Amino acid sequence: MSEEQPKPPSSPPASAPKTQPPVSVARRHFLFTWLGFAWTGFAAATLAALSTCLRFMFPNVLFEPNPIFNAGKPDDYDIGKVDLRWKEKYAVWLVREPEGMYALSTVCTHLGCTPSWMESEQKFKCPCHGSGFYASGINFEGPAPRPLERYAIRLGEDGNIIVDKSRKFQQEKGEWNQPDSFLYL
Amino acid sequence: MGEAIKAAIDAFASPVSIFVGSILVFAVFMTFPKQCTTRWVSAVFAVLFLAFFAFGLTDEHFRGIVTKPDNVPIVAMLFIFGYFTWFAMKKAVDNDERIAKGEPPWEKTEADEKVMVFPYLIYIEFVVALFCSIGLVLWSIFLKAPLEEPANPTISPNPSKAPWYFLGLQEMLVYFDPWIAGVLLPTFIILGLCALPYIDRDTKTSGFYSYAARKMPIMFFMFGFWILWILLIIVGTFLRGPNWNFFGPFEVWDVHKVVPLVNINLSEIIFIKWLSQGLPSNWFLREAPGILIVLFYFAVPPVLMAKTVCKKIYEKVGPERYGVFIILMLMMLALPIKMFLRWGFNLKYIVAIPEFFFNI
Amino acid sequence: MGENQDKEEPKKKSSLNFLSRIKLPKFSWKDFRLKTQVGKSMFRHGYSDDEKDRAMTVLTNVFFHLHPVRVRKSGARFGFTWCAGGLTFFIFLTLVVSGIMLMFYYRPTVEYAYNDIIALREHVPFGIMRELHRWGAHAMIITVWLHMFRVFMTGSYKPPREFNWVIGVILLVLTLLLSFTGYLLPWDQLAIWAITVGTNMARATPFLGHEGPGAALLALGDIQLIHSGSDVRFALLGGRFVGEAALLRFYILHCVAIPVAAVILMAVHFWRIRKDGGISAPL
Amino acid sequence: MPGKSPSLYDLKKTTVWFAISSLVLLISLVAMVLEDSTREWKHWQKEFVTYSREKAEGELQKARKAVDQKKLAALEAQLVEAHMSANEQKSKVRELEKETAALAIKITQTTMRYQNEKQFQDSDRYFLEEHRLHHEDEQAAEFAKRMEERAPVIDSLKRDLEGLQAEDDARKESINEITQKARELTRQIQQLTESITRLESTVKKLSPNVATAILNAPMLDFMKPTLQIQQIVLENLYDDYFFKKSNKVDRCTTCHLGIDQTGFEDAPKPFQTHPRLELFLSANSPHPAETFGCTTCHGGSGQSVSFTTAAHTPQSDEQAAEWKKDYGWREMTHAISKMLPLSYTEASCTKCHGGVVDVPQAPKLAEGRRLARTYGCAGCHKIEGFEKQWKVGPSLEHVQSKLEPDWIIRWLMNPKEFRASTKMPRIFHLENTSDVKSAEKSDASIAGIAAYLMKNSDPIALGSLPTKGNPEAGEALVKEVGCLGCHTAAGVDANNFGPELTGLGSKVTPEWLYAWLKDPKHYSSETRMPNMRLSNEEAAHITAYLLEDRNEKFESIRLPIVKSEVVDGLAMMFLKGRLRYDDAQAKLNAMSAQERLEFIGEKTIVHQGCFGCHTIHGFEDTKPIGTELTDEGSKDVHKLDFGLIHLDHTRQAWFYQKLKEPRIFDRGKEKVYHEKLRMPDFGFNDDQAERLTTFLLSLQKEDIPLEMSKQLDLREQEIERGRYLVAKFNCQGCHTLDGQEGKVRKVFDDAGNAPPLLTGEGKKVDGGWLYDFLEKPVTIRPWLSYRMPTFEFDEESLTHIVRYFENLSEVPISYKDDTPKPTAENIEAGKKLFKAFQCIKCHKSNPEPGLSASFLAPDLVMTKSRLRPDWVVEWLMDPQALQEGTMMPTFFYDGQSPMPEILGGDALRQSEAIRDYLWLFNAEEAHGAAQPQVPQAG
Amino acid sequence: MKKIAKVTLTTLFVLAVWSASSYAGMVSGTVKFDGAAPEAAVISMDADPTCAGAHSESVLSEEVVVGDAGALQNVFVYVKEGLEGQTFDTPSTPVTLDQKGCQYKPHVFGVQVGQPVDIINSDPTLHNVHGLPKNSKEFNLGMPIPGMRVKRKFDSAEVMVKFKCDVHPWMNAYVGVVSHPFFSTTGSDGSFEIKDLPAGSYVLEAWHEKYGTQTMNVTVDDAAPQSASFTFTG
Repeated sequence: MSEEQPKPPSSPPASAPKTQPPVSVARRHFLFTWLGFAWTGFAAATLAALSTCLRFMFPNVLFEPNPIFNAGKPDDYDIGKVDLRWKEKYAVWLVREPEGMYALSTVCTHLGCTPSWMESEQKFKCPCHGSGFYASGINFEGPAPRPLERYAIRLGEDGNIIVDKSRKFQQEKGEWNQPDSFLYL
Repeated sequence: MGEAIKAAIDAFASPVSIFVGSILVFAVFMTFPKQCTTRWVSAVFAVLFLAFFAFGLTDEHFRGIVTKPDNVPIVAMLFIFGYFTWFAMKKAVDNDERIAKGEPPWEKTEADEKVMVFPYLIYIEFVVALFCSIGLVLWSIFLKAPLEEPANPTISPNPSKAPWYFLGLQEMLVYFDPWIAGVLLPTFIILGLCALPYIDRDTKTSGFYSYAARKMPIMFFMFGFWILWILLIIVGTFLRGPNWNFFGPFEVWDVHKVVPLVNINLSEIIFIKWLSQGLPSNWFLREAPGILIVLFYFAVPPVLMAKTVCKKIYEKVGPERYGVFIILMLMMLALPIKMFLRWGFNLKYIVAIPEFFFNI
Repeated sequence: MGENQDKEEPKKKSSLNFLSRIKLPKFSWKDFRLKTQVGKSMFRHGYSDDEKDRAMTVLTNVFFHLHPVRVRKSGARFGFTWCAGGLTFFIFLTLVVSGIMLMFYYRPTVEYAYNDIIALREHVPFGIMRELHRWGAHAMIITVWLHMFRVFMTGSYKPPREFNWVIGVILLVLTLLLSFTGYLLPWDQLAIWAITVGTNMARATPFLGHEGPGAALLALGDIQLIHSGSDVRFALLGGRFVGEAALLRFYILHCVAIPVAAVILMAVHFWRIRKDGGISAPL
Repeated sequence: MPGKSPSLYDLKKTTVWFAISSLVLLISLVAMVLEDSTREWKHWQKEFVTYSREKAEGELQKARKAVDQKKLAALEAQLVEAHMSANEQKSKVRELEKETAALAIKITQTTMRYQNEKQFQDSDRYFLEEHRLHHEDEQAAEFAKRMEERAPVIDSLKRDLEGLQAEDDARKESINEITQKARELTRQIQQLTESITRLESTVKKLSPNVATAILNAPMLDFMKPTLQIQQIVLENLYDDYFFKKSNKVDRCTTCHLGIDQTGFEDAPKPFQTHPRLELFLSANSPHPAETFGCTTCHGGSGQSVSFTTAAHTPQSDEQAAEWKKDYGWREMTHAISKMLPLSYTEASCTKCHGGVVDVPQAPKLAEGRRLARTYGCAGCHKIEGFEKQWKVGPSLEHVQSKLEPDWIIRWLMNPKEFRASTKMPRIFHLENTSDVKSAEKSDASIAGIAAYLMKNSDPIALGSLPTKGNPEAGEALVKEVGCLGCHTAAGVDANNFGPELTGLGSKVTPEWLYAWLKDPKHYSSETRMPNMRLSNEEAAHITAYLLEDRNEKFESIRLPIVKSEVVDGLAMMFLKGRLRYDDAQAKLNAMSAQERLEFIGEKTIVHQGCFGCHTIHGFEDTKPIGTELTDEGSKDVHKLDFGLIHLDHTRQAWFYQKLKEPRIFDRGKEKVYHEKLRMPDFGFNDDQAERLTTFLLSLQKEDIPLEMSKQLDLREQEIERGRYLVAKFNCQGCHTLDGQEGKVRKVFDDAGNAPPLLTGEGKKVDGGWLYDFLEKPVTIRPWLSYRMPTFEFDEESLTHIVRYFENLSEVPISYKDDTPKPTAENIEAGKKLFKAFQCIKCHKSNPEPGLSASFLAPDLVMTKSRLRPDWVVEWLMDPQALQEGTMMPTFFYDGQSPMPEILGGDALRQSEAIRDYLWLFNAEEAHGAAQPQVPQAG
Repeated sequence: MKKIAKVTLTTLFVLAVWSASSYAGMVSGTVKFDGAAPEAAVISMDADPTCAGAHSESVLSEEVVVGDAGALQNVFVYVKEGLEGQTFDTPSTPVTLDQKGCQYKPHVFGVQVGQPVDIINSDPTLHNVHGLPKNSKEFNLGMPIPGMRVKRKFDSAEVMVKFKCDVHPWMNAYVGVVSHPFFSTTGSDGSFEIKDLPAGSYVLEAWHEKYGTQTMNVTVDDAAPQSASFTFTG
């Protein structure tokens, strides 16, 4: 539409009287007229109203499970095993290795499906598009563009494992070296 | 006998064969529209199609997928669109013949006469609406709306599929990252459709069925609609099984099917395979070749084409319109290009910057 | 519709003569239409087969007057229009009616939604309304695509109808969104995963999705501004995953927001058909 | 076109209006945004940030001071040195790094190839299996061949990979070695300054900065606000919205930010730490916040995030005024659940802790329940869970043998006149019956009751006293024999379980008292007063002592004159309730004056519900008169009659007022005599009223899901059954038991003379022995003057008590014979040790009188029948561990025996040897052992 | 001599400035009993012949022992306030508590936290040492063999901790457990002496078994020993 107007040079300017000064001056002038104020104010008010509507769509509280949860004592986990007990409630796999533990997100990095742990093949396999991940979370097959994310994990004062899902660590950003991405035991 | 045919079809079926086959059929149809719309040829097509379908329905698996309540509309759509494409092309070819003979298109002959809306038009609408109602009621009686297990966020079905009309997009995800397949391409489809009348503005060729008069737009549109949309929906719905693996139409969807996915990024090909180096740690350096290729794709062909193949168009519509047109076209072609790169070279991403979720 | 019967009425009268023997109170439709104040007030046109009254039928009926009084012969041909647009509108109306009916029984909460669908299947009188609604939705998508296909094939998108084409494209998108949002409401596995897969694409929206390219650049120091709790998908779902809030939001979008937008645009679309010169024809 | 149609008004002027309205609209929208983003809770969160920053700054300063600067400097110097020495090997490191980089490429390449091959292998395996399944042997063979060919490739690739990895590891290891020292030192430095670093980052995080300001800015605060509403969604607890229940959501922690953290004990008001963190909120406590939230106990609107709407309830008017001033508080008039004032919070415990005698850790509620039990609320009011409640007043079945009618009349006039501490409430002559007419009626009623009781009670046989009795000896006996375990007497106030023993001379006859002391069950079969097994002389002495005290003032109370017309009026009033006037009159006329008196007495007993506390002939099955209190704590406030009294319309205010002044809600009302409020005046003090209010508030029915409420297991149920009996018979009046100190023990200067501690008794003594002992007590500690009385428990109660003790000590039911099977060696050793440790010095079989109790310990002859063998060993090893403060010393300090030559000096074996010896120990042995007083030299 | 003193003083001053603590201060004084001394009760040891046999004369209670000129024995004097936050080395030399003639010797004494108390049974009879601290763990040790020794430590400061023997109820002793070495017990002349107290102001407390406690403020400097006297009245 907008392209339409400048195109035909021959069409007579019906709306713009010829008496108007050059465009730039007119614009500046327009801003300081009542009409300018009026439209600016109206536009701003409309914008404000629209943005309040947009803000309205983001609630201040969520009825979702607390992202920080207590996962019990490290001794409850078998070394070398991917633990599935928090998968349903918190969407987290806890993997216990000889030197420590880490918490893997159960969200496939491709399109957010939930992969399943294949104990015999020692890999996570996503049912949606077939992405595969090692127990470490590294992707090795399928369309997943990057490894599974890890969540912050630490030992609470009472010796319980605290998993904080609000903090994520991504391997491709080199974040798996950060202190809370791996719990040394 | 039947099993052997099924096995042969299954063995032959692959994204590549289906795509290439469809493009071939499409090319034939577009090149020889007159011949293809003759009664005999179309009858053969129709019979072949129906025969395949009838044959397919004898197969339990095929029947299961095709008659899945939510897939029925796709089947219906196939028949409807098949018929109407033929119908439109038939009319177009007829008109083209008339124009070639110097006669006005058929619509022109009736365009100047006006008829009373009441009752003529309203009657048609009324009856059509009644037929439509009949159709809906019967459909509803014979086919129950699906209802599966209650929603369970922890168990994702394998495969998880979007509603059928978005399966084209989901199929694109095989070749592109979500931000392209799910956001960029749909946006461009919408924008492209919107831009259409502002690029193709020739009012002389409007208001009647014709192929000759609008060869280019129809070809592009049909390619986009049939090959890049309907075909992808068919593949995504009927031929994608567990783990989004490809399955032939008669192949049982086996969850355990393993297909090697040995895709590799362009940067890996260049740096590791060809240069035998490690990947540069700087992402920009690492992806520079890919970025260059993409920039090249969007910068050079338009200029070249403007001077050669599309010279006429360029002159006709001017630089702005040409620019919009060519970008849309390149976007559209990007999909088959990426498909062929994937099939041919196992290329995963041309540009892969997972650090910024930026993969092409 | 009433008019159709009107016309037949006088002819049929003779054949129904035997009825008058059963001494029914005499009632003449024609008299009612032309002589009583009630009849006159309801119909603002005469009662004969002439062009004037036919024209008046269209002009004075709020529903018919979407149409002009006369149309080009070519444009009225079913072979030209396939009646796809009209059909789409008709299916839309069907969906509105069946949808409103369904709303009487359906509650968009995670504890009830699935139950209510089961209720429709099991015991609600004419629970088939759900099938009508679902298949109607699918049919509407097909007819919308068909309508677009037809308009394209006849080159009817060209000036002066280009703006109406754009509106049509938007209506097409709205139709898809209507169907998509409705897909979640049964709250079964099919629904939740289709919507999960569908909306996950929104995560990859450039800048606005938390897994979209460029989102990482919107940060204050080491605080990521766009994350799974503040991106465009969150606004759509009202949560980080498809849950209770998403169900409600999709319900509102499906039942109120998108239909209202679609109705407004449809009005413009229909109005523009007439303003842009009716159904297209060769120049 | 322009100029043709007329203009309506000046467009320019309208434009001005357009501009103004646009701007004003914009301003109003901005105001709306501001209003939305400045909320009360944000203020508190900001305050909390400030407070915690200041706190962290203070801690930081302390931490900085605490760091050992010298050590730090030394470490840093070492680190520099370590870096220097590492730098010397820099070229080597660089070399190694280059090699690892080269290796990395090889590894990547090999990995890729390996993975490729492996994937093809996996895929081929699938197809091989598929083809095999369908008996397509040709294709199967094809795939099998392919796999066979590929297998060695994969193997070699894997080996290559492993080799490369090993090389890589070796190089990384050597690099590590070089930098080892520096890293170790860095770690040490970090450790040393860890708290500083942590606190510094905390302070920095809490300091105001641009980023936080942006994150919390209006409209932008959806992204990652630092100020956020905190909420706990309780999965198994619900708010009842009548049509439906909805999960409880508590947002209290939005403002009470420090409530579940230690370190905020001294913080200002909303931030304070919860005072009982070990019991509530913390994850390891029995009531973690995640599961129980806040409003479950405290009440109030958990979802609210402002002071007023959260329905905070002030403790007092002063606090209300303060809140109004500080927080703009006002009362939520239409709230469904208001917070309980802090003083009544314990009332919520019973929501989940039902079926117990006392809720653990809820002292006020426990006290309230105890009061309810001892004052016999359940006598008049039906309360679920109190059905087994005993009658708190004495039985009046034989009252004519005990009391004079005049005494009864004086008593009923005002029981407190006779005994200030009595639990008998005043029933007559209270606020609403103090006018002359009512008083006359009350007097008549009292006389009627006395007449009725005299007539309707049976006499019992009373013997005469064998001797006159010596009051002084009696006083000593009262103090020594154990009366003080229940009664306040002889000027000692340790217990108020039984009636205070004053003024008895004005009340009962010596014959009755003597008979009562000798055998309480003779007078009243249901009495809880146990038999003290007093000898005739002892009983006579005590009788003499107790009857010495007279209440002259009480005796001088003038008996009211009962007018016959008042009696008739009352009788008519009662009769008219059932009969027509004429019939009533006829019936009245048929009665004699005495009969009329007895008639109104009977009716008054019915009307006032005396039988709720006393057993009275003729009222065995009469239903109690009070309102049922089972749901009183959740009773609709509108159902409570506040009368004309100005009072907060809350349950707690009403209960408190009712308890303090039971008749107050009649004030200003016009009622006929028998319609007036009847709740008697117990004379509760403020504390008692508050405790009882807590108790009443605790009587609520809320549907708490089973998994959330405390379910008693079998053991706990048995304990509760025992606790009921312990409460009923006041065991803790004498014994320390179940975590409660024996009340009478404080009277004793010498703890050795006090009734024994029963902590761990179940583990200590044999269950069968305990059963016998409780049934028929025997002397264990002859030096004690206190006697274990004979309670005459029935079999069921005995079993319950024994199981109670065993369960408290977690003794499992066992049918194993646990008698020790001693060896000769053990017996010999045991005997030696027994001598060496001079056990007999304290554990004398027949102690000489006059010795201090501390000198004495139980007779060891009893051991084998009384004690559990395992316990004896444990006891000998370390008595303090079992009973802190015991006078039994340990001979095995720190598990070492002082007699290394016996049994290899093994403390455990020696203990067992002593135990084994004790199982053979009998009276002769005891006698023999007591003889040689000179200990052996060790 | 003067020179030396000067040098010493200067050094001390420097040291004081340097370390802010100099160990030169001394507080000494006497504790007196005002009024007529109460007559000491006679302890009957008849219950245990061994005990009775150990004494030829009648044994007097040690609860109140008043010497010449009202000198009050067995008063425990220690620095109560003024040393907060400082730590002192724990001596390893034990303090001896003897049980002799069925009496504790000494009757009142002081010990530092962590310093061992060496408890001896010198009697040929059974004693049990029952320590009743509130801040540390209670203990009750039977000592059946003559000459037995046992060491015990206290984990935290407490004034005073009572010892008793449950076999011989008349036996008791009191120990003041403090966290620093600045304490003293009055002897038969009623005098006490606290040495090496760093300069500063302190609160002294005197404790007596029967007459309770008294406190006094003292300021200690390096110049001269400070004197402090307490007087208890009956």
